[in-house]
Amino acid sequence: MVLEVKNITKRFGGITALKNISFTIQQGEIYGLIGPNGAGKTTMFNCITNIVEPTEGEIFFNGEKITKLKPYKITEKGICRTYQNIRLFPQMTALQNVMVGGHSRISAGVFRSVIRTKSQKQEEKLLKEKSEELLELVGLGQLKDQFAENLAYGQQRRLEIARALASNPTLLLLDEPAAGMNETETDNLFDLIKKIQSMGITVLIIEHDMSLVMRLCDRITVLNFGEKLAEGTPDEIQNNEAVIEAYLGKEEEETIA
Amino acid sequence: MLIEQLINGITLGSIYAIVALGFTLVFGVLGIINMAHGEIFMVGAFIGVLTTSVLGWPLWLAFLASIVVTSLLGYLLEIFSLRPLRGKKGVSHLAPLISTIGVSIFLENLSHHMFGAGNKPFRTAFAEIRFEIGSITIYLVQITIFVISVILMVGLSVWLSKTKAGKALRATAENLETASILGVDTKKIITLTVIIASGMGGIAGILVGMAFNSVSPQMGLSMGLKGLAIIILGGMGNVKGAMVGGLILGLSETLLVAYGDSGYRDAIAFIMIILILLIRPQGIFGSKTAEGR
Amino acid sequence: MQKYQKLFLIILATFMLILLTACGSSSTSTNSGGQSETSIEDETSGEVIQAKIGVISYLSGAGAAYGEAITQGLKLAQKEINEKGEVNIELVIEDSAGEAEQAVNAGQKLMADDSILAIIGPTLSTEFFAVAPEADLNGITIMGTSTTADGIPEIGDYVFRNSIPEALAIPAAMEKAVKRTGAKKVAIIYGNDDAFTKAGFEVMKRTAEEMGLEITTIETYQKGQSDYKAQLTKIKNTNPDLVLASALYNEGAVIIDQARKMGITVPFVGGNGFNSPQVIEIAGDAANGLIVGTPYFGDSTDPKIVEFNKKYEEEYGKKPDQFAAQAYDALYIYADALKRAGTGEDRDAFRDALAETKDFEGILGLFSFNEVGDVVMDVTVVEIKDGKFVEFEE
Amino acid sequence: MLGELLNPYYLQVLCFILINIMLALSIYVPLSSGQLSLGSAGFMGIGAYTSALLTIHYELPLYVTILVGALLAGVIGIIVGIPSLRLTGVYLAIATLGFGEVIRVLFVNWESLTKGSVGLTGIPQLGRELLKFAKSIGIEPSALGLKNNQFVYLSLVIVLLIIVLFILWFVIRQQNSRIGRAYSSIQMDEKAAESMGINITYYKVLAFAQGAFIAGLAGALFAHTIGYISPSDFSYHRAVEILIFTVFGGSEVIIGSVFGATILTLLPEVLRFVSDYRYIFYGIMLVILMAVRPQGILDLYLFYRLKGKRIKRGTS
Repeated sequence: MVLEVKNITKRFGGITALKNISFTIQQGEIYGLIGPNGAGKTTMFNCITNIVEPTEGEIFFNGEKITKLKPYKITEKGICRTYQNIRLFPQMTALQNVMVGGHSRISAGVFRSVIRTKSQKQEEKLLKEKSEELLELVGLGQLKDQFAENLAYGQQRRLEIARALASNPTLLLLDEPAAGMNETETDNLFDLIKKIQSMGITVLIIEHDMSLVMRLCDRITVLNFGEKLAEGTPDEIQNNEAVIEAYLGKEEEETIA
Repeated sequence: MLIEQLINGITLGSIYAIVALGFTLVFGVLGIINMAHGEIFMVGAFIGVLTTSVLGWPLWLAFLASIVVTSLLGYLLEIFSLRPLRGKKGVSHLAPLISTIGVSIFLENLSHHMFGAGNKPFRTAFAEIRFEIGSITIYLVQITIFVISVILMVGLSVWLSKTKAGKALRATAENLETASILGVDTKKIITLTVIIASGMGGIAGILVGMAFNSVSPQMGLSMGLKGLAIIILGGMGNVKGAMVGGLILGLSETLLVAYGDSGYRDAIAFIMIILILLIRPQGIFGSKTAEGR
Repeated sequence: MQKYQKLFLIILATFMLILLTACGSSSTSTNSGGQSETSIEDETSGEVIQAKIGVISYLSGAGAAYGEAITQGLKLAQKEINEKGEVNIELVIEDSAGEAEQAVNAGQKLMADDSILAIIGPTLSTEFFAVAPEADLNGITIMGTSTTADGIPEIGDYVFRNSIPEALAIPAAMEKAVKRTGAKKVAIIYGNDDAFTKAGFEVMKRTAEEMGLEITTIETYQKGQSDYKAQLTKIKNTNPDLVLASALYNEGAVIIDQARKMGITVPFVGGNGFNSPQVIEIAGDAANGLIVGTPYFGDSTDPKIVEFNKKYEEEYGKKPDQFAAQAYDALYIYADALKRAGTGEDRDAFRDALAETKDFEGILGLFSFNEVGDVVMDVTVVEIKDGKFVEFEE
Repeated sequence: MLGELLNPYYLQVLCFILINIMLALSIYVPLSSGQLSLGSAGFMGIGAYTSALLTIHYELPLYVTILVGALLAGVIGIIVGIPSLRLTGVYLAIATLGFGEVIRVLFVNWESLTKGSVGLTGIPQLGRELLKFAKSIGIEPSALGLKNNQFVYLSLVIVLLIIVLFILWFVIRQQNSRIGRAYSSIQMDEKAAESMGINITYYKVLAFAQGAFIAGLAGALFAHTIGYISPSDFSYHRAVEILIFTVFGGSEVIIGSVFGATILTLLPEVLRFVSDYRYIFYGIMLVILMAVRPQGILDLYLFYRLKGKRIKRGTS
């Protein structure tokens, strides 16, 4: 059990964004989080990474409680995420972006960085090599010296994934990675996520592209208006009455086709 | 003595409030700090001196002239130093700050050349009218300043909430893009905002001239810094906050002098904002979302 | 392509700036006083003493008015001196903008030029404190014409001033004022963020204590303030017999105006910096009752001063103030020392000659240096009466 | 020829250029982590007064007092930096500007220590101390073909130059490391940086304190260069001047600060001939610069192009 979300509730003022949500993710799974807009999916991500603090409930990562930890500590523990509305560092090159992702995996402080001790040089070299590998993995090897802001949309999405991978996560949170991508790009993304899974990384994914979700995920939780509607394998979800009624019903034609 | 000092404090505070209203309007709509506002205020005061003392115009005409000139300055400020920066890529929040600092340096030094570095007297018969109640003397000017500041604040609030232009302005303040989609001519609204804010600076300038008989090119700087402190105190972009913040600062400066050490008078504005930023960063009246830009 | 053009233009502009820097360092405004033709002739005949005097003055920024008066006073004196023909002085004028750093830069520029014999200025005490030690160490004479703070001539052997220090001006005024009014209680107001007014305040406080006066309250104000009512209300409530105000005339005039409006009717005693016709212009009738000690009384009937006023007005179209008068005298004192030194090239000889100045008769009266290079002269006490400066009568 | 180049005037101007470069860097470093701090004038004052008072009252060696001055500024930087974390953008700018003003008012009013607005005179000048030292170990300037005065300023310039080069070396190395990447990422997107595992509290306070330290160091060196300090040296105008150095030169790259400080220190010297109008000109120049090139004269793209990498500024 990599992640255990236990009775999470989040209220903003009078609005309840998440209501008593629980689910667990097993090692090596690709786990989907779906639901209509405003269902509370991104809020769930924010609670896991503690960018917003849950009002009630607890979250355990590898058996350890992480609910009150600072976001950077959570990343150090091995959870890293991407954003729905891409949040790269625009005036850094692709390579630099990925290297920032590796921040928590190296340790040089001010002194060692300035003096450039042997160990510092070594870890920088390793980080750079690894970052370049990751860029190759997401297919951006040629563009490593381009500023992030100058990359195409799909490239930026993939760069964000590479950046998150640089932190050596055990659990990767992807927030709508396929948004705005065409079919070929989505297929490439499918392969990429499968590859990431094969590297032993557990993936939690929010996605609107139902065909991708159904092909990709091992298990899925459906949220609706902050409440958990259903949980199960893609087959179970596709056949769940409540889900079809609340969510899939009107979109069934185009998404399952 | 307390009553006299309170009157002093309210007079000073009312002037601070009018200056702060100009700051807060521009900040509310454009999200920038207009560092040239203090100098526009100073120019307003000089126009008052020029028209009354030199040309011998009546006071109401001086007011009008001052408002016209400062509004024009506001228009020029918008055209030359704010508009070119808007919507440009790579423009940080530093750019308008520096650009308006440039305008303030320009205006201050221009005034040195045009009016000389010294204080200019501002003499009107109106400033001599006074009432004596017991041992306390109140000047009509002091009452006028307070009344004008209240009128401006109430007028501005009503205008913002009731009129079409005011609503358009608030929509622009809320979100520039949305407002323009909704058919608001945001360019016109922004220009109007800067003009109104500058015109109020002009009013404040002429009032200071009348109340204290002291107009000099350097007066813009300290007033500008105080104005900045007040809008943080009251809450950025908040009309009521500017008024209350101004009065609080005016009173606390006066009371500090009366019962404390006058040497720290210039620091109190900043000590207050440092405290308020730490306790309640959004200011006294600011909404929570105002925190951090 | 447009982007490259813009970039190119910017780089070009930058290089031009740098180029300008390289060439511009020689652009000093020299002024030979319109007598250069005759002076060349004189030089060949070997009678005229040639000298180059460096001037550091506050010519741009908030206090430019002071620097302007000083340079005008100097230029007027230069013209007259050169016309007489015994000495030919060339002035090399540098701006300090009222900032210590720029004053030091200007000072270094002048000191590094071996042809410069001595320096006049800079204008402010804060600038002077930064420049004078350098000058002293470089062995070049420096004289302040408007620097009144304590401790200035004590900086070194080469440091002088002809501006009357507050330590002379204020006690003279206070003594006379107290004598006439029989005052027992005084209130003090001063600008505490300015070296000049702060120094004046210290003299006031010391003198008041020495004279056994009760100080009812001490109030301060800061630059750029226009509202003094809070301080004045406090002063009013302590019912002083005199108000001692160490202020420059700009602020001082406004203070006295607001005080009168508030019903403070007692006389004000001010220092050197409070002495200006501007006070009457700004404060009007409210200025009546201001008593100041000064080396220079502009409305005096002394023929020398009348003559000076006339010449100054002809030249510049306005009445001189004490800054112009002190600068005017300063150059005459330099010229006098030059004559006695007999050469315009030996910095040390000039210093020694200057130090020996005794009972020099200038428009400010009889002038001598004491052993440290400070002013020895009589102080005139004047007061404003019916909208005019008149000599103080006991 | 050499004697001409060693003109104390040029050397003195050079000293101020070097000090101003340090001051520009003291704003650049916090800015590189996204914090616009206008407190440099205040920190500069702390460094200057600390070092000056220590030398005057305790006659400690200058290298000790200068370091103590800088360290004290750095420590106060930490103390101010921690609560300032809650503030961003213009709020931080105004609060730090306010801090500077409060410090200045404190210098004015704390008369027993600072002598108020009259200022501190007789601060030992670094170059002259070096001359004394050189003489004490038997080196006569004349042996090097220098006049005493030339030695004083030349040694001062050399010391300042070494310090500036060291700071530049330090900042550039730091920038191209884990720390520098953390700073830039916080500047560009604080939230994203935090979820990349960066302890933003630590790095923001670190950058703030580094800026304060550099400003304090510059202040202490300023005091021992000019020999006289008063509170008006550390006013609002100074804060704005320092900000303009950095923004004019270009706040995105370190070389921008160096460039801006150099040009703008020379400018008043160059413009001596238009002295009356130079500040009017200065104001207009700032407005035009912001309209044409809001990122400053030098920017990241120019910087990369100079390094031979082909990058174009995006249009999106």
